[in-house]
Amino acid sequence: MFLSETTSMDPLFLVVPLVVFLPLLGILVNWLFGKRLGEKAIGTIASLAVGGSFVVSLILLFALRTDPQGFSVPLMQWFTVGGLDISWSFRVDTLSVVMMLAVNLVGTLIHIYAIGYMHEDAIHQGDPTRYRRFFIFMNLFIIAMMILVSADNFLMLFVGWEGVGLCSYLLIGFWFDKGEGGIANAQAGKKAFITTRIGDFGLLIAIFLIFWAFGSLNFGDIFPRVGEVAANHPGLMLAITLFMLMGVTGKSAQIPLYVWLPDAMAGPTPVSALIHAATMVTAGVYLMTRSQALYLAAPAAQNVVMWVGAITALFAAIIAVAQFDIKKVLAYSTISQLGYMVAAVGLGAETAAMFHLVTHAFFKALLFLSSGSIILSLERAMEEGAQGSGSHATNIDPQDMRNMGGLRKKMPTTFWVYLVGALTLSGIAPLAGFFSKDEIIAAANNTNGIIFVVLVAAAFLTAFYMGRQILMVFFGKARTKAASLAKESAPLITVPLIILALLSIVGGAINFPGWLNLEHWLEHTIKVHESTFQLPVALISLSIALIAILIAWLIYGRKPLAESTSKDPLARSLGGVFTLVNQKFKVDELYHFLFIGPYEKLADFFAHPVDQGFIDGIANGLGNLASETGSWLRKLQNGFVRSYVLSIVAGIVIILIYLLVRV
Amino acid sequence: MDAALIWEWVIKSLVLILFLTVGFAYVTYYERRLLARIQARIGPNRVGKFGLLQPVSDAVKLIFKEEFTPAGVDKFIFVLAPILTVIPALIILAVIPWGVPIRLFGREIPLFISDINVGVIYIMAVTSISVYGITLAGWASNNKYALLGGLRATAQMISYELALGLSFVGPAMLAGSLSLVEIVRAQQSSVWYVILQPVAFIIFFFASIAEINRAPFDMPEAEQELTAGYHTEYSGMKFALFFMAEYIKMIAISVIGSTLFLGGFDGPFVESQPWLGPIYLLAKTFIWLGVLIWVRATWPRLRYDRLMSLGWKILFPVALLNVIVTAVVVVLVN
Amino acid sequence: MTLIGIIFYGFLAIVAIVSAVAMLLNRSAIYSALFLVLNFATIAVLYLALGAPFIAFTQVTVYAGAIMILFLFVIALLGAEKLSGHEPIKGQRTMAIVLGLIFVVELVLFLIFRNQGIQPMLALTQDFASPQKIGIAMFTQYLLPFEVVAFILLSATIGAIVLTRVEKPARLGAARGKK
Amino acid sequence: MPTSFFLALSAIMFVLGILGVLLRRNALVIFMSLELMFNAANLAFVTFANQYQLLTGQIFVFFIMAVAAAEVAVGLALMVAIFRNKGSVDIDQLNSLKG
Repeated sequence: MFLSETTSMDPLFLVVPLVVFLPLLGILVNWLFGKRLGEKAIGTIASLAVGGSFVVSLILLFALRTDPQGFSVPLMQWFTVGGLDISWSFRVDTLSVVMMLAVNLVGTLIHIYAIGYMHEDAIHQGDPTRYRRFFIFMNLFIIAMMILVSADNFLMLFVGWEGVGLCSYLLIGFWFDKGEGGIANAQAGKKAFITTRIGDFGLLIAIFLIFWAFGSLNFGDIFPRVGEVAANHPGLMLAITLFMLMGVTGKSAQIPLYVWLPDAMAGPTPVSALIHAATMVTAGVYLMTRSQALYLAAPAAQNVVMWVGAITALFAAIIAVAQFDIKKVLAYSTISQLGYMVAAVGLGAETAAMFHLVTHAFFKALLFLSSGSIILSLERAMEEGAQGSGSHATNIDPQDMRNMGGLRKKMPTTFWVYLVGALTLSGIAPLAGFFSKDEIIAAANNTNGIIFVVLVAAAFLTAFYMGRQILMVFFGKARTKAASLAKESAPLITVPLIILALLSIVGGAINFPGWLNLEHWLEHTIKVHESTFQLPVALISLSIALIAILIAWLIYGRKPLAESTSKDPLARSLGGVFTLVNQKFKVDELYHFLFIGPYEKLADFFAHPVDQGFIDGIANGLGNLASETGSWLRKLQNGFVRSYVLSIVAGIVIILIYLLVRV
Repeated sequence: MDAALIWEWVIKSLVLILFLTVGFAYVTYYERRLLARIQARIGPNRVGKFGLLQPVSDAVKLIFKEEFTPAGVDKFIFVLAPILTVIPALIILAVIPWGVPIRLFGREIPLFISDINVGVIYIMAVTSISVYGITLAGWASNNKYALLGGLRATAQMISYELALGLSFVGPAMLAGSLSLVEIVRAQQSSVWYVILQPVAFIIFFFASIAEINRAPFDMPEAEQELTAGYHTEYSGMKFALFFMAEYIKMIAISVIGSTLFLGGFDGPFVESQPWLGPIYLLAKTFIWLGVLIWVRATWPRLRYDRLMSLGWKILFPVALLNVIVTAVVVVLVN
Repeated sequence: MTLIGIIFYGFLAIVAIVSAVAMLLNRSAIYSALFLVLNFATIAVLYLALGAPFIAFTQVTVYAGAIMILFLFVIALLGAEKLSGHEPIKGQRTMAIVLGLIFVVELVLFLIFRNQGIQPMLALTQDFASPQKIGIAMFTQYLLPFEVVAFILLSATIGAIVLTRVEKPARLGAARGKK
Repeated sequence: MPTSFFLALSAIMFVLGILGVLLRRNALVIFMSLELMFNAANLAFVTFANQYQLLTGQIFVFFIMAVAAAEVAVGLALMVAIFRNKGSVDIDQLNSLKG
């Protein structure tokens, strides 16, 4: 079950450090020589680095087939402090290799896509000099992610955890000088960083508690002893898991810390695809899956996890319905899908969570990248329109779905892959999303009826908003000049999309009941209870999805939006409710009112009355005292040497008087 | 206090001063005659037999000349300067022994005025004092030529004083004493130091010429540039004093040089015949003076910067080296 | 102590003080310098009386012969004998004189009350301060200070040269360099 | 002759030197006053050397003389430099550093 420290290790396992060092090599090459290399070369090097990582993951997969127990491959001693002995070692087991494969596969495709995307994006956004930096950050992210998933102890995992957070911050704020007021993007990055930091604080406390409880941070030392420790300190296990959940809500964008993810769409689209859909945000799910033993020891925590995930899934799905920004819809969709995964973990269906994680990586990356293709196309069209008319073109928002429409004909490839992605997400059989999502819903059905209802409702909304999106974007007629001028993107962009579309179609096969079977695969690492394919559940969810798509067609397909300024049909019928949902239930405002506002007031209190008034008053007062004394004493320095001598002589005379008087 | 001792001092001092003043007069005669010979002339030969009374007539002329004090001079210092110039010249020989002690009127009379154990330093002190007269004369005259001459003289004398002082050190080290009486005695027992200290001797020779501002080092009174240097404005008796001081200094350095390097009063039979001592010393002085005049007649004047660099860059280092070598040799030999 | 001695020393002391006062009061720096030379000479004689002939003649050679000549030289060179203008510092003169008087009084009181050594001058042996003894002391017991002083002299020499050097025109320097 | 006679002379000369520094404006004369003070100190040294039958006092005087010579060389060089810049040796004109 757990890592064996046996001596007979397949030498193939020893390649595992390369998953980190190949991207590092890519960074070094781009960093040192990138200035002289062209855009293509930089992108190719970065992609090759990640691709190499993927190949290494495949090798590991191959190695694991013969020896599925997995190994811990030590690289070096990191540090030893007292009883804390941390070594830098890679854990190669079925779970981590699944993560590696998913991350590196999607990462490679996104890197390739980014070569084309960033080239055009640089043209439109006017940032050619940041091209190299983009790929360096991307590779850095892959490194951090690899550290995270291959960590053999909680501290290393935390290093990767923070590393991906850092890269997320850097990449969200990649266009730090753009956005509303020139700082909105930078603030989005800041928001993401701070919000996830709040969660990281919880994770850190969890790690402290783990060390306190187990005296070690190595997975291999901790998990076998969970039962024994939990028996002694039942409350402690609850605390550990709940604090860990806090970290998960931050990183995996769950209620209440999800608010950063929609804003994170300020980053370039490949970033959204890679980090905020496919990989980093799933780190929380991975963490909880990895720590399954702990959660099993704390059933209360498991319940909390379940509820958090389910509510997030529904809540985000509701918000997604009323969004107009093409990427925001996908962002809330991501939150919603992450909610499914978290709920799955809470339901004890970790394999389902991992399954959904992998398929979600495929289709959500596909959707994001496709939306990127659309955005690029609109931007390019905007520029062409501006040149063609020679007049001051209206600057439309290229991400607003109301500004699109009728793109089906203009961008056929994008349309078809987008359709595949949307259907997969909606859970239409036999695409990948159907199987994975269905497994979670089935698990809910087995466990908790309310959760089941919530998840099904969320699935309904998912299908609905994806239908709404497809219909708004691709059907109807072009609502803006830019949309009418849109053209299909270059092959460098479309080819990765096609590959991802194929993966989305066939991805379900990895846990096809009775076939490849992810479950059996993961069994070597975590506890798995067999899931069964429940036909009624599958039928319910499928029909729900189909109904939702139908409703979407009824609302948006029959009578498409006429103008980019015309009101959403839902808004017409729902009125204030739609506006509220469109404004994301005003959660940001609520947080601002509850936390940020008071915090700012407190900061202002410390900044102005305390710091500027009191502390500066003391400092300035002392300074003024010295200055005043100095300007008074200055008069003594009259520049006349003889005057100084006079005072010296006076001193001598006084000393002599003292010597005389002193008997 | 012993009255006889006081009388002895007074008489010895009078003899010395008389010797110097008369000597001064006849050194001028000696110089003029010798220069004339060298320059294939005859020289003064009208007043008295061979012109021997010429100095007397010169003195009379100078004494009766009008004392002219230019406007704008600082009168006190203008008068003080020539006096200050003469006095050191007169007292510098107080530590020089003239001969072996003689017995007269039943008492042992040493033939020197004072034998102090820092005789060489005494000479140095007096030499350095003698600069004052010239400097003050140059300043007090309120004349730029005079001032320049005075300043030049000061710089030159201070510079060469170093080499001069260091040239004293060699003989002093060999003799193991700073007393000139001891130095002469040491030469009597060994050889004259001109043989043991040739370098010091040469340095002494040139530095002393510079010290008394004689050709070829007579820069302070270089007629072509500065008319007559520091004594441009002087006339009559005051000029005579400067004149006198210069020639007395000539005698003085001849005597000192003879004492330090040529054995002083030392000579054959001087122990048995004490009266030979002063005569030997006189003869050596006479020859030394002749050489000085000869040098003046032969060598052209140095340019001022050459003069300074000769003093600082050649004589001073060589003298220093000589001191070091001598010290090492003295230590090794003993 | 004989009467002659008292007269002799009293006379020297008066000369020393008067010359110092004259140096202090004389308007002309040249006269000040000359009075100071007189003072030094007087002190030198007192040194002789105190059994320090070596110091006495060194005093004449160094102070009178070198230092004061340099003073005269600089005064004459700069033409800085006299200054015009008035005392610019208010109260300086009064305060100075008052402090000076207090100082003297204090020192005298000190001599009377503190110094037990109102002793007669001691008769010294002939070779108490002979050049040999001074030399031996200087080169054995006080060798380090001696070397330090030598170093100070050297650095002062260099310092004086650097301070008074006038930058020569480049042409002259180049010509000299060629030679 | 009591040694305190010489000490008193030394003290008076020292105070006169101080007064010279305090009263005169000519930097050269101030410098001379310093020398006078040195001399007063030297006299005290020699007097004590006599009283305590120690050569140390005299040797110290010798060192003082050497240092004074060095000091005068540098000091006068400074005077010349100052005169070149200011055209005067009035020490009260050197008050650029007044507060």
